Amino acid sequence: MSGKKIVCRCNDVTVEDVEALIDSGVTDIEELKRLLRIGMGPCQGRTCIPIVLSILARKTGRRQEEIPLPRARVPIRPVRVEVIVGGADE
Amino acid sequence: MSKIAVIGGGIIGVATAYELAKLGEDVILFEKNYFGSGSTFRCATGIRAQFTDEANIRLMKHSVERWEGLEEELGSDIVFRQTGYLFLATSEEEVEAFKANIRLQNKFGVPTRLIDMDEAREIVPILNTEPFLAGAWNPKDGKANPFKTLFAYLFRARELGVDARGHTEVIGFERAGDAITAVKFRSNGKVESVRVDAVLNAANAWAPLINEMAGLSRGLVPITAYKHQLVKTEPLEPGQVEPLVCPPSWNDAYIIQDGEDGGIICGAGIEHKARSLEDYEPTYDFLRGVLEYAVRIAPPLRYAHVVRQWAGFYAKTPDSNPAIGKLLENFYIAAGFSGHGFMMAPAVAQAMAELISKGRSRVPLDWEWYDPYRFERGELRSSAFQIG
Amino acid sequence: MSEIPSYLRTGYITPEELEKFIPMPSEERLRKRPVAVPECPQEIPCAPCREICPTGAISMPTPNDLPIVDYEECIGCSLCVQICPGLAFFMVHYVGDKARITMPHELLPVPEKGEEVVLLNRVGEPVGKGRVLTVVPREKSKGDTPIIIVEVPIELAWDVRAVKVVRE
Amino acid sequence: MRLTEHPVLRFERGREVTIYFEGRPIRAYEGETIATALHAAGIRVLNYSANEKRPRGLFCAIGKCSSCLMVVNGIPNVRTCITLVEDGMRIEPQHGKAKLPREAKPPEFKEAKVVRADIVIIGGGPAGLMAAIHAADAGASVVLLDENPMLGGQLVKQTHKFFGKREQFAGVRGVEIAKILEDEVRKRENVEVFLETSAVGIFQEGDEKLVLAVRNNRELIEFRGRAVIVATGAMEKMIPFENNDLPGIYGAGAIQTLMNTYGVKPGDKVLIVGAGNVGLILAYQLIQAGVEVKAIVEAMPKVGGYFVHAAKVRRLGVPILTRHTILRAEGREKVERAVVAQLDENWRVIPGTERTFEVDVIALAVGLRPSIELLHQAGCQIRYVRELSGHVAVRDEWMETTVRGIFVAGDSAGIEEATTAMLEGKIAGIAAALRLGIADEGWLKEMEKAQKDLLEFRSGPFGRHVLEGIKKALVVRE
Repeated sequence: MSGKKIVCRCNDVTVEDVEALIDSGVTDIEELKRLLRIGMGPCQGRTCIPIVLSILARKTGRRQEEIPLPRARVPIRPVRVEVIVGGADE
Repeated sequence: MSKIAVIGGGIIGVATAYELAKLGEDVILFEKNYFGSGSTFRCATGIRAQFTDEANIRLMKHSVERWEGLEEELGSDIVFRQTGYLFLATSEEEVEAFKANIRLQNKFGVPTRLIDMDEAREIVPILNTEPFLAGAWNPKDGKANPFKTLFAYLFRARELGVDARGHTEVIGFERAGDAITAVKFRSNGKVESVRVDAVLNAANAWAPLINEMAGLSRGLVPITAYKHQLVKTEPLEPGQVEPLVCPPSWNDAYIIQDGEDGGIICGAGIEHKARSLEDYEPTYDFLRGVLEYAVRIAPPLRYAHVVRQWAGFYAKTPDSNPAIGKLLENFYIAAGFSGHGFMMAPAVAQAMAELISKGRSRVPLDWEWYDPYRFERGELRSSAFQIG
Repeated sequence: MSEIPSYLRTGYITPEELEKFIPMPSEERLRKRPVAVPECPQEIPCAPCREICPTGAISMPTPNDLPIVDYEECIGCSLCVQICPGLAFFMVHYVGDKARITMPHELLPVPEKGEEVVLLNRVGEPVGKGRVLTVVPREKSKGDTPIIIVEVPIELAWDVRAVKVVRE
Repeated sequence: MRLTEHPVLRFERGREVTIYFEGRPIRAYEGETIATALHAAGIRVLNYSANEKRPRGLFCAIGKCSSCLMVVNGIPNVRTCITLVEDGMRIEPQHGKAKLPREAKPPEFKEAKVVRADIVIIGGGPAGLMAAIHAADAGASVVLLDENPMLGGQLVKQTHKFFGKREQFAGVRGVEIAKILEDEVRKRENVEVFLETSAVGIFQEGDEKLVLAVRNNRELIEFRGRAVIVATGAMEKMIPFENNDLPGIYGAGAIQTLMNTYGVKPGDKVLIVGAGNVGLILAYQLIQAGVEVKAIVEAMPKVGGYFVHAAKVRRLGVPILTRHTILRAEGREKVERAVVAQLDENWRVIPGTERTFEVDVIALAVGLRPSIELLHQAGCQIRYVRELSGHVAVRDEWMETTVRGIFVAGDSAGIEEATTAMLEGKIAGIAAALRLGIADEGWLKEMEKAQKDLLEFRSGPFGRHVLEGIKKALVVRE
């Protein structure tokens, strides 16, 4: 197993992936999120977003206070489709 | 070389900036938020030529051809996949209507055909065949990744010298007679201005505000933002719902598997007028409503988990066709895409760039059909079918 | 960096460092009866020792102040050892050439009265053996924590702060 | 691997059942999760990741990180850390992305169950419980939901005694405080409790707040009220280091869940990363459970938690290596070793200081951050406040956020302690009842007393830091 530093478990995104994209000029958290698909897997960003925010702050010299957090979306935890339509007990 | 300002960092604005730069123009591009933040990054990823009128069929046939070469042209993976669109009929009358559409589409070279439900099930292994009689199937339709596509255009545009500015808001124009002479903009609280030879309003839902800055009435091109929502499942293995599958009689409900992560995107025509241009609040009725349709289209979807619901705008004109053309001597518009901006972008961007740069275009775009002054004249087009 | 005290860098406090926070009881007092000695050098919001002390021997103007024991008022009842949430209170009592250390013991097994145990210093090193004189089991403790009194060589009185029970 | 005796806790196990892992029978007990039972049987690898097919195991143990997805009875993507075992369950590791079954019956659309109350409280930890008690006493009808099978939040895993004053339960163990608060809540007829119920979204519908929730992963419930108190606690932070996703690397909370809730030993030899209160308390709890703690490493030059917690584990022989960091985890499909190294004053690794620890578990106790997803989703203004350990909702002194009628309390308002969470819960509970015009004026005094107690608690060096943060998170309302 290689020594990867995993940022996002859902999509196997590494620290190096994040840094490379920032180096290519993408420094908006919303853009990073979509290009790396961080926060878009089943964990919905719970582990990765804070790490990406800190890498972004470090690499751009911005303070974390200045970087807006990507909006949390409904449902805030994964829910089975059958539960939402009300028929999970059949 | 002229200085051209493009307003709006969505797919239309970014792609047009790229096309203009390709033609040798000096382009400055303004996006008031982050690139793609308006409608592009909120879209359902679909691309189709299955329209029901000549203008849209011809434009989209050309657009699909552009899509086919885009990955190579832009030099990066945009996850363009020709996995088709499958419309499903629930009544004999609908089957007849499908046949008429197919004849029209075939006439312009779009290879749609009517298929039975056995074939439909081969294409979509988890499809519920029972409620449907037949399908209209065009294997050339498809999907692409909106994030990667927009950035592929943006990176290439920048390489060609486009000055693309995110988080920079246009706040006014200087006008001399019928021409715009300068654009005023604000970034990080600082106001600047730039002299320009032409301006493209590609602000979609925000386009009426830009028109107003140019001294035109907001109602000249009446665009209203309607909230359209999507629900997406967790990533799944590809091959389960590759095409966009839509029974139009079920409130335009549809499902399509994301070409990149395999999550299934679910949409429907459950529409809400946006309370403001910041109103991206998802609604509860949509969440339940869309999934009620989705599980009837593909019952095994019941076991998938929903991971998010979001809203974006259909920037709608009264006839659901975009406004594309010239508004003033050097002020152009390509907006009001009513949900079709992403799929139309490669064709519209090329047409618009050629119009601005050369005064005419070889793209089969029916300028009259999309004429931005048609609303003022009261000449509405037949409503474009709004899916995906 | 020099302002970081050694006890925060290492996680243990030496008797010398402790003396900067609290006065040490006199030998005379240590021989008279058990005396409570808090090893609590940090201003944390915590007051049960003061609240439980039956003689008011522990002064602490606000919960964030350090507990200071008035050794003359302290009757050696061990309630503070039982209640202290940080397990930071001990009692020391000199008897002849031995010292008796009262300490919390929240691990299994709880030693039995008379059992010989391994004595551990503040960094967990075995420093000798001692005998358990008293065991107050959890159900009888006023603070839900079992406490034990261990007899140790007097020269280890200020080192031993835990025990290890070794059974076959 | 199962604990039979413990100096503080008693484990009551449910009926013995059998589950099948790749066809192999495994003993389990009703009331425990699939991941717990597998762990007790020594199974660490639960799936292989979506893209790179890296082995993955349990990490958060509370249904949030999605590291434990497995195929259960043919259904993929089941979060086994929060799904309870059932006799005869067939469990397979998941390889990459899931394929849905080809056939299924379309489910019938059903209206959701509707539960109405004046105040909906989300989270049954110390803050939520205190909010419920006080809102109810102030006259409000209250519904309290929590996603766990028991009330108490993190208190139920805390074997140590709490600090503060005795009227704030100082000197009482967390587990005991949970029981006391639960009894108080159960006594009140105007509080209805829903367990195993996760709030998944807050919608504004007219004057009503709709809290959409899912019970038992099966049933959709609409909780409708006029005010909502969000007391959803905290989430553990993760840090990047080589192979930080290897099975056997757990969040501290996950270890506490395994060990203190389900009585399962997390492993035999543990390295802890982080010497804050969580790491220090975890080390002590591990020792109490008979697990060897090899060391605690801490990147800061000093112990971050209370010194007394450090002294407790130090005198039991656990080294605390300040100014050290973890470089990498090693092992084939699970942790076999951890490599740490010393840092210089500029946080750079000092070459030649690498040390290897033979461990089967690496516990990450690198801090918590507020769980604000619901607040953020509901549209509350969010601000990053370092002193509160992350993004928090902007609120006023009544704990009301920028969305009228949505209140916040406890760790979800900023990482602090259970004691302050209880006081904030009390404030939020009373404040919500006052805002709705239910509580009479006398309650204002009760709330002010809680505010005073909070200020007193926060007047020390640890609390002053928090107070700085709260100043930044406050909105001044006209």
